[in-house]
Amino acid sequence: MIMKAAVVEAEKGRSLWQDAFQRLLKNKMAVIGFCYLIVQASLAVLAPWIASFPFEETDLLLGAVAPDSVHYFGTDALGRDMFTRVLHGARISLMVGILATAVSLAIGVLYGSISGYMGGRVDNIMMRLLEILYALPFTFFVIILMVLFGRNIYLLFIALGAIQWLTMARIVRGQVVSLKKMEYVDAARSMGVGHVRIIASHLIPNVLGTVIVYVTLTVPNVILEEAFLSFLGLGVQEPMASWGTLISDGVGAMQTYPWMLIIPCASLMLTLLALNFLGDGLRDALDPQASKD
Amino acid sequence: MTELMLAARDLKMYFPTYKGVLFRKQDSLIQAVNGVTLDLFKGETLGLVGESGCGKTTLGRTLIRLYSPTDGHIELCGQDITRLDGAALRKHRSNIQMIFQDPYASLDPRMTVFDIIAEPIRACEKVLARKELEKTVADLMETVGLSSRYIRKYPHEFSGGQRQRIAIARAVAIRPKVILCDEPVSALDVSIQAQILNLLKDLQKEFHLSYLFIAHDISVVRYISDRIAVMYLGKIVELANTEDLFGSPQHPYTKALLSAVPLADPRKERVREQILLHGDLPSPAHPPSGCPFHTRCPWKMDVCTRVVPPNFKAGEGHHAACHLLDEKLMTKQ
Amino acid sequence: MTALLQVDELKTYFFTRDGLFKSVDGISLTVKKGKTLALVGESGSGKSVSMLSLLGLIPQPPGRIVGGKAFFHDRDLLHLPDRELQALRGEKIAMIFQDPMTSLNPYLRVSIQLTEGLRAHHNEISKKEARRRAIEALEHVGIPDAKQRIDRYPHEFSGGMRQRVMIAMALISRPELLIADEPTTALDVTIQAQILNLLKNLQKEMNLSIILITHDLGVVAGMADEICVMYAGKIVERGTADDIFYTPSHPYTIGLLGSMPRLDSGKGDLKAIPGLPPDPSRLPKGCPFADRCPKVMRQCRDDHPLPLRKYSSTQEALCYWEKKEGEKT
Amino acid sequence: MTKFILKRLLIIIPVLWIVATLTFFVMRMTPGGPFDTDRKVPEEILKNLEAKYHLDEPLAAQYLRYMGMLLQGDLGPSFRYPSRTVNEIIAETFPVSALIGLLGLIYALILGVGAGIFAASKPNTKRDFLPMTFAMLGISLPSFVIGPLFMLVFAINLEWFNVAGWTEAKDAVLPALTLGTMYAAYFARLSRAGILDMVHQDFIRTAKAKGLPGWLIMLRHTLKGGLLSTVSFLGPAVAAMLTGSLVVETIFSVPGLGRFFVQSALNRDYTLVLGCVLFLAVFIVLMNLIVDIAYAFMNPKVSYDSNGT
Repeated sequence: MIMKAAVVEAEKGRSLWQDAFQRLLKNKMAVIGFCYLIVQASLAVLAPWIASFPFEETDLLLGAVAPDSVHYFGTDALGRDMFTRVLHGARISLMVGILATAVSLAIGVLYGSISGYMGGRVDNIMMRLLEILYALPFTFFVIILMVLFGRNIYLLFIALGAIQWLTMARIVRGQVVSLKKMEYVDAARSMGVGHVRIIASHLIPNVLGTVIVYVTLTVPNVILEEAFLSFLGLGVQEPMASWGTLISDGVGAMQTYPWMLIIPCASLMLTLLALNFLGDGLRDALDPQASKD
Repeated sequence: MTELMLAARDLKMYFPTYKGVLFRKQDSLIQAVNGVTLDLFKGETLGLVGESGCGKTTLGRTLIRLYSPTDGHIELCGQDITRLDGAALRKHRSNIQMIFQDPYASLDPRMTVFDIIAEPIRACEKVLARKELEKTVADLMETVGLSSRYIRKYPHEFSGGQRQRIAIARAVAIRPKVILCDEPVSALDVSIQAQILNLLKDLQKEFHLSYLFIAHDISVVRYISDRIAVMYLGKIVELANTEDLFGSPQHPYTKALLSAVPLADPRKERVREQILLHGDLPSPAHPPSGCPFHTRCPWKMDVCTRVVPPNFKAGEGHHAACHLLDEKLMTKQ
Repeated sequence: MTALLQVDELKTYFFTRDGLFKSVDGISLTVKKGKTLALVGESGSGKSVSMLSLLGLIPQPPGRIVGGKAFFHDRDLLHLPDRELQALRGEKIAMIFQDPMTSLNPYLRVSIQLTEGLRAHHNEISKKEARRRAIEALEHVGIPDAKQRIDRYPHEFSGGMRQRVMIAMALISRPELLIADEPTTALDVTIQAQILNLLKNLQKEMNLSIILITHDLGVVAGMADEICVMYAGKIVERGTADDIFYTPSHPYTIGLLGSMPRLDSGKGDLKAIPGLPPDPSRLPKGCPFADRCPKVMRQCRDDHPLPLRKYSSTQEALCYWEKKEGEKT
Repeated sequence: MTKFILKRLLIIIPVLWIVATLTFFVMRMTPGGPFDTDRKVPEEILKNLEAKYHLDEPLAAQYLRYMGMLLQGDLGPSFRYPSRTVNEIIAETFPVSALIGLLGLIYALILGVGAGIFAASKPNTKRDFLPMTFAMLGISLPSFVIGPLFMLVFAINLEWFNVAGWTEAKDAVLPALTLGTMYAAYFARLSRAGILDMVHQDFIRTAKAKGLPGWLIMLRHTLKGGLLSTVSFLGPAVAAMLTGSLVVETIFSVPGLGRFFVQSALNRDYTLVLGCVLFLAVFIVLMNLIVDIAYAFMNPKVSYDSNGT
C-alpha cells in the first residue's frame, strides 16, 4: 500500500459544541439572561458581605420605610432591610433551584438511561411505572411531607427534585432510544466496541446537549415550586426567607407598603425570565432541529 | 473458488412484535430473513439486490451479528459465530467490518475524523501510541483520497461523498477480510457515486477484500459484483454469476426486476419490453404460502401457491427457486 | 407546436445568514404542449428551486426571485398577483413531489385531500360531485376499490399507491402542465416502472405537458422529449433525448453519462468526475464546472458570461470548449 | 377504541392504590395527631375520640378498614368537622374550584392559542416578537405574583372587583384570570412552535401547490397537526391548575377544594387529606384519559391497541 508522509499540518475542525456556542452568543436575550444570572448568583453568594444590615436584625422603632439611600429597597413592617432580605431570599431560592435540579438530574438520567439502553421488557415495565407515577399529584405529597416532617430544607430539596425527575427520565430515555438506533452506534457495535465505551463516547456526549437544555428549564420550575410552597407557608420558615415567603409577606401589606410586594416579585420574575431566555437560547443553539426559526 | 470467508446456512431472523400493556403478548412474527444460504469467497464481491422490505439490510446486520439470528448458522473465516457473545464475538469482529448507507448517520457528529477512524483500532485492543495511531489514521485518510490535513475536523464539515470516504477508511482501518457494504452509494449523487465505487474496487485489489454488497440499484450491483443474489421477501430467489444473471435470468422476479430498470439510451428505451408487476410486496409478517412471489408472478401455477420451490440448478453456479425450472413438473404439464 | 410555458432568464437567490446562494442563476426553457421536458441535475443544482419559483412556492424570505420572466399562455407567472397565481396553481399547473409519504397530510383522509383543490377552484362543484370525480380519478390512476379506499388515511396506502394518490390529486382538475419533482426517486424499481408507465399513458390521454425533474438519466431516456442538464444553477446543455445521450457536448453531460453504471453496455470502468460541486454560496468566477472539467481552458475562469454554443437547431451547450465532429468522449 | 379506554381506566386502580397507601402510611408514621391542640385534652376524651375513629386499632387493621371503605366509595368522616363526611366536603367545595379552573382554562386556551397562531402566521416579524415576549413574561409570572398584582390593580385601585370573597358571579373573574395567565403563555409558546413545525412540512407545500387559499391551509392542514402538542399538554395543565388553585383560592379567599386541602393538611385531618388527594388523583387520571382520546382522535396514526413502545 501507499504509505504517504506523516501528518501534514492538520486543520482545526469546529465541533458541534463550538458551533452551538457561536449560535448562543448571537442570541442577545440569552446572553443578557446569562449575565443577569451571573450577577444575581454572585450577589446571592456574597450577600452576607454585601448587605449592609444583618438579615435578621429588626428595628421595630423604624418600622416600614419606603426605599431610600440607606435602605435601597426599603424595610418591612418589622424594620428589616428589604435589600438584605431579598439577597438572602435569593440564596435560598437559587440553592433550592440548583440542588433540587441536581437531585432530579441524578435520578432522571439514571432511570431514563437504564430504561432506554436496556430496552425490551425492562424498558416496558419502567415506563409503565413512570406513567403511573405521572398520574400522582406530587405537589400534594410534598405539601403533606412538609406539614408532617416539619419544614426541613433538605427534605424540600429532595421532595422538589423528586417531582421533576419524571420528565427528565422521560426525555433522557427518548434520547437514548433514538441514539441507540443511530447508525454510528450500530457501526461501533459491529466493530466490537464494548458497552462501556459506547455509552461513554457515543451516548453521553450526544445526550448531554438535551440534558443541559432541560436542566436550564428545570431550575426555574423548581424555584417556582419552592416559592409556591413558601407562599403557602409550607416551605422555608422564619427567620429564613425565600422569595416565596417575602411575596407572601408582601401580599399582606400591599395596600400600605407596596414595595414589600413589588421588589421580591420583581426579583423572582427577573430571575425566572433570565433562566427561561437562557434555556430557550440553549435549546436553539444545541438543538437547531428542534426549534426552527 | 478459493477460500470461503463468510457463509450463511439456512439463516433465519424473525422479529416478534408485541402488544399488551403489562403482560406482553406476541402479536406477530416479522420474517425478515427466512432461510438464507450464502457463500462469500476470498477476494470476490457478492452483490445482494432486492427492493425495500425484502430483508437485505436485516440479512447484512444479522451476518455481522448486530442481531442474534433466530435459526441457522453463520461462519466467518471458518469459525461458527452464530451464538458467540461478548468478548468471544469481539475477537472475530476484526475480520469483518461494515459500511452503512447514510454517511450522515453512521458517523458520530461529536467525534473528530481521527477519533472516528481510530475507533475500530482502539476497539480491537491494538494498543498504539498516540503518535503512531495518528500516523496510521493519516495514512488511511490518504488511502481513501482524503487529505490528512482534515484529521482534526468533524463530520459535518464534509460533503456526503467525503463522509462516505471517512466511513470507508474506518472500515478498512483494522485490515478486515470481509466488508459488508449496505447501500454505500445510494445516498450519493451519480458523479460522486462513481468515485466511491471506483475507490471500493481499488481497495479490494489492494487489501484482497471480500465484499458483500447490498443495494437496490441493479446497475450499481452489476458494475461491482462478481456474483449476484436476488432477494425477495426474506428469501434468495436467484443466485448467479453477474454475466449469467443478466444474460439469462431464470426467476420471474429477476426478469421483472431487470426489465423494470430504465435504460440510459432513448432508442433502446423506446422498444424496451417490460414485465410490469402488479400490486405491492406482501407483508413479511404474513408471507404468502408456497412461493413468496406467487401473488405477483405473471407465470403463476397452481403448485406455486402450495409448495415452496426449492433451489433448481440453472447452470454452473446458477440457482433459482422457481417451479418453472422443475423439469419433471414441467414435462408433466 | 405551440409553447405552453416559456421561461426566460429566471434567477432565484437565497439571502441567508451564511451568505448569498445563487440557486437558480438565469435559466431559460420552453415547454411545448403535450411534450415532456426533463430537468436533469445532481442535488443542489437548482432544478427543484427553479420549478418551485414558477409556482411561487419557495419560502420568502430567505428566497427571492430576482429576475426573469415566465410566460404561461400570455401571463407572466413571476409577476402575477398572489391571488391569480393561486388560481392557476393546481388548476392549470399541478405539481407532484418526491416523497409521497410526507407530501400527503397524514392527519387528513385522502378524500378531503383529493377534493379540496377542486372545490377551492370551483365553487359550483358540490361535495357529492367532487367526491364522485375523486373516485373516478383514483380509478383512473389504477387504485383498486377506490370507493372504499378514498376514506382511508395516507399511511394506510403503500408507497406506490401513495404516489398514485398524489398523481390523482394533481390531475383531478385536468391541468395543462404537470411538474413532477423526482416522482419515482423514493420508490422501488418495479413500482417506478408502474408509475412512469402511468404518467406516459395519462400524458397521451390528456395531452398533458410534463416537466420532469430528476437526477436519474435512466428515467429521462424513456420519458423526455427535450432534456435540460443543470449544474450549479445554470442549464449547461439542452437538447433532445437523442442529442443528450448520443452526442453529448458539454463536458459535464459527458462526465455524468460516463459515471453512470448501466445495464445495457459492457462492464467497463466508470469514469468518475473528480472533485465536488462548488459551494453554492461561493460560486467561482466564470464556469462553475471549471474545477472538475477535463477540458478546462484559461478563459473558463474569466469573469465573462459563458458562450452558448449551438450544435444543431435542437442542441446547445454553455461552454468554451467546442466538441469536434467525431471526437471521442 | 373501547379497548384502549378500558386499558387506560384500568391504570387508575394501581394509581389509586399507591396514592392511598402512600398517603395513609406517611400520615400515620409521623408524630402528632389530629387531636393535638394547644389546649390539653383530658386523657379520657382523647381515648374516646381515638376509639370512635378507630385510631386505637393496630395500623394494619386501620389500613384494611380504610381500604374497605374506599372500595365502597366512602372516604370516611372528617376528623376536624365531625358532623360532615369527606364526601360531603368535596361535593361542596369542588364545584367552586372546577368553575374557576374551567374559566381559567377557557381563557388560557383562547388567549394562548390565538396568540400562538397570530405569532406563527408571520414568524420573525413584529407580529411574532410582541406576543412571544409577552408569553415569555407570562411563563415567568407565577400565580402568587400575578394574583396579588391583579388584586392591587383591578380590585384595590380600579375597584372593578371585590378584593376577596365569594358572593357574586364576578368574584370568579380575577381568580380565573390569575390561574389562566401562565398557561395562556405556555399554550401560546406550544402552539406557535407546533404550527411552525408544520409550516415546513412537505404536505403544506402540496396544499399550496393545489392552489388552496392561505386561510384554508392554516385551518385544515396546519392547525390539526400544529396543535397536537398543545392538546397533549392539556392533561398536565389541568393537573397543574388544580395545584395552582391552592394559591389562588388562598389569595382571593375562595371556598374551594384547594383552600380546604391546605387547611386540612395543616390540621392533620387525615381522612380529609387522604380523600382530597385520592379525589384529585382520580380527576387527573380521568383528565389525562380524555386528553389522550382527543389526541388519538386528532392523530390517525396513533393506534389504540398497541402500546407503541
